[in-house]
Amino acid sequence: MRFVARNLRVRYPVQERWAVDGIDLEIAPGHVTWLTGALGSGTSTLLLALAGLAPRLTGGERSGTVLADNVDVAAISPLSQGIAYLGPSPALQISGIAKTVHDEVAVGPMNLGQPRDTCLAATRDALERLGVGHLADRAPNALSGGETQRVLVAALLATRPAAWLLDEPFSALDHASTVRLQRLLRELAAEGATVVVACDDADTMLDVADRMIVMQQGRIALDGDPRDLLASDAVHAAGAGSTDAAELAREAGMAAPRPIRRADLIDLATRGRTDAG
Amino acid sequence: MNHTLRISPRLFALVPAAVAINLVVGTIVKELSLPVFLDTVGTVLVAVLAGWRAGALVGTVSQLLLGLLTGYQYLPFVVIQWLLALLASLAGNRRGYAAVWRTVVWGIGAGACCGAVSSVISYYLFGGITGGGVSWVVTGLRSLGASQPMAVFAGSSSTDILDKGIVIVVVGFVLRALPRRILGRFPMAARAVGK
Amino acid sequence: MSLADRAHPFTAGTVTLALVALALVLPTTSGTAALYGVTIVIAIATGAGVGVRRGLLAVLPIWILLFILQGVLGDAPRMTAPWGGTLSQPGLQWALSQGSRLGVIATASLAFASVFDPHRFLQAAIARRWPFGAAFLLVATLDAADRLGAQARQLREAQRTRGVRVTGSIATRARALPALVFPLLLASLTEADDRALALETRGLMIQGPRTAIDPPQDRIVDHVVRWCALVCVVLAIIWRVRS
Amino acid sequence: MPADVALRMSGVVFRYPSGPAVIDGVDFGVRPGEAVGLFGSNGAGKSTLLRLAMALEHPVAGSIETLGLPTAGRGPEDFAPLAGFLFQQPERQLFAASVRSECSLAPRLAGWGEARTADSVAEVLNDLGLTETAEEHPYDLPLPRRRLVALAAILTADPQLILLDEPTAALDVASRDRVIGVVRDRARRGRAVLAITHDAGFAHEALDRGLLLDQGRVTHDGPVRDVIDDRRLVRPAALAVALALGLPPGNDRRAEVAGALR
Repeated sequence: MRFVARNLRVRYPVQERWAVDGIDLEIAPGHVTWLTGALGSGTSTLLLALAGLAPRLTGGERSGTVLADNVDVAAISPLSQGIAYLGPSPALQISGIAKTVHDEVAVGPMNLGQPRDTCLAATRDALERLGVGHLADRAPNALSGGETQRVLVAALLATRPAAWLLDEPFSALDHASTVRLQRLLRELAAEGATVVVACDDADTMLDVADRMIVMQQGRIALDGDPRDLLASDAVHAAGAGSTDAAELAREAGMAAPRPIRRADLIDLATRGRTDAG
Repeated sequence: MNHTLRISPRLFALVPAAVAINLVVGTIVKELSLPVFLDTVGTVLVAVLAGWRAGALVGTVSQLLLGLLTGYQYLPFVVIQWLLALLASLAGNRRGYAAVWRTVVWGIGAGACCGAVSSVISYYLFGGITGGGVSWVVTGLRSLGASQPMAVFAGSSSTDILDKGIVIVVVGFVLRALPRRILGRFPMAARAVGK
Repeated sequence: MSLADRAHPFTAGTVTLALVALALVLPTTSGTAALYGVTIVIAIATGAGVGVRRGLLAVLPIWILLFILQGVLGDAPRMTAPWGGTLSQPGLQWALSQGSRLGVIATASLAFASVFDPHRFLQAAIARRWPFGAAFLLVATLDAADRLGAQARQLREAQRTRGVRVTGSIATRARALPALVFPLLLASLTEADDRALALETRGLMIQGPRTAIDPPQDRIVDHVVRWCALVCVVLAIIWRVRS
Repeated sequence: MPADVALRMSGVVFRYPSGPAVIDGVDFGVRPGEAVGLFGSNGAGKSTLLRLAMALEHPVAGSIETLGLPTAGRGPEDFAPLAGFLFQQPERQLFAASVRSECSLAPRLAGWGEARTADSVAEVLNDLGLTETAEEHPYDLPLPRRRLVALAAILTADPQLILLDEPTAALDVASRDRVIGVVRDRARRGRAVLAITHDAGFAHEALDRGLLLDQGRVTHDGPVRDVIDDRRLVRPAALAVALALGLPPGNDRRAEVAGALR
């Protein structure tokens, strides 16, 4: 699914400031696009606009256009157009009508009216692919934050969407689950899905994103290859954060381009030490 | 409730939350063993924020749920929820929540109306008995020689004025302390507090 | 699994509604008293016996008050009571008939509640193409009440760690009310928007036909029982209108 | 009157009625000026330990003293404001109409005068970078800021023992640095901190000591960097470089490592 935004501006009710203030953007399938920026930069609002949820559900105003495969996203319910949106607070997105995690994952296919055996097969595959099969009989309200997040991704996966719009999908995950979701996002893109992820953590997205977009006050400040941008000063200048190693290197006064991985920084530090020694 | 009645997603989210508020606030008050019910805060809140129809819907679903917990013998009192939703919404349109004294006035008015209607219901359907605090008041008045209708009316409306009155005053405090974000999403709330 | 658990959710619902309807329609005291007996038998036979105890607890206070207000303080003609005092003839009659009516309604509904599984009911509603909105609202409300209840318990602890006292004099307890209630209202109103988004993004607002994942079995016996219940009510209405 | 030990647990056993032992014989103490982390997988009993310290739960065996007071027979309100507790999703306990009034609740309930309350609130809001939003409604702030308000609301009554459950969860980087700063500052000023966290960066920068909990028993009690071993928690860059350069514990934080790299 191809997204095209033209002169997109979005504002919330009562707010004078435009949360998204003039964005032209094309997002192609087969890649993972990573949105980042300081608090209030507009990444969440852009995701909501791409999913057709802002302003229809959030209130406020939108000007300009957002097309998904040449259809304006404003009028449609995302899931029925093959768009899977995951919001920032997991617990609020549990359907509330499923007795077990298994039924929770089946909610999407159920609502789309797919044949029963298709629903059950898609549910089984999704549970297995997210590694949450062992939770199948648990009550959806009795899960930890991380488990809830993985179950929600499985629920969206069960509808086999063409596009993924994910807002902070790693926020509650432990290390093992983070690695599993990183791998899944790469696989989904490779299978031809369009994947857009808003995430505050550069280290998590470094090996997942093909394209990095840094937003500032509702506009796109940077758009390029993550590995180049993260090593440069541009990310910090745009108010966003680079990887842990690059930020440490910057605080140590190193000039750009700086090492962005922990191992590279250690090599630099120890080699520097032996040269001097 | 059929397909034609296009209920917005916001109402589908607000109604369950408001019914939950009715039940849970009622439980909190019972746990604090305070002498009131306060089990209609959700109904009044939604009636002000989204109109009396939404408030009535919250009241109706609350009554259906209550029936599952305590039995459907009190189902006829769902009429009180509709009346309260109407009055709460009316108060909202007339800036009734703009100040404490206004909520007290509207609270007493709404309590008296609800009391009157509930006494009619309990008189004809239950002979003035509804169980719970109000009935002991009624029995006391009867034994003092008050006539049956008089006792039932006085008993019901006095407890309802106290209960519904406090609910409207409480909702007044909440509405006046709402963040801009919620006031922006519910224009009727802004009018109710006179902003 | 008791009979009531295995029955189709609509069957248990129809039987309950029928008993309530009969309780409202049947005229004479002997009729409503007999119906109360029948209700108890049905509840116990179908494995919903706990409804009998709960129903009794719910209506006992009403029965006592009915007896005092109608029986003891009722109008003439009076009759001698076994302990020497006098009781009102019509009052007692009314108390017994109204009391048993309420007994039937309370027992039937609480028996139904004890076997009611909201998720099974929702699957049945989807399978029968009922309007999804109504069934969803009921089930989502039960879920919301559970979640808010848990949130209220956590909030009570959180506020106590900030020094809010929830026990003591009535004034102290009343002063605790804002700290124990307002956060729930603010959180609920703020989260209603996020919930609305979730209802949309999980596809719960789609208008099309839905698939029931594991619809409860609707056997022949279920249909028969439902029809019988309906017939009883119709007969009772005709009999009442004619007499 | 700070006790020589802010929190002491000896031989503590806890189980829910007819359930397995969640805490199965725990002995440890937290002294004023110490910032201690509680680590372990989900269900290891971390939250229960924090709740025991605040008298939200009581042990079936052993004894607990919070700020010198046995918790037996007492509730959390008896320890407020000397002990402060930050719950998960702390924003859910806010209800005042402005950040300032929310932060004034605990000091007022503790009977502080207006002036003393105002000073303490001003100081804490400044520490957490919330000064310019003091008159805003907490629910008008984005979620990370609202969480900082909840943290501020328990710090304004100057608790001697600060109990934190995942204090940096769902925070942006800037807010997280604020929390790190406040925890280190309170420890430096002689307060005791006990925090549950899965955030390796926060643990390394803000905490000194690490307690590892496994099935209700403390299996490790030592410098926090021992617990951040790339298996349980991925080491932040600063710690990894510090270990590579052989910097000793206590001299291995971000600022010192940046200096060493220059």
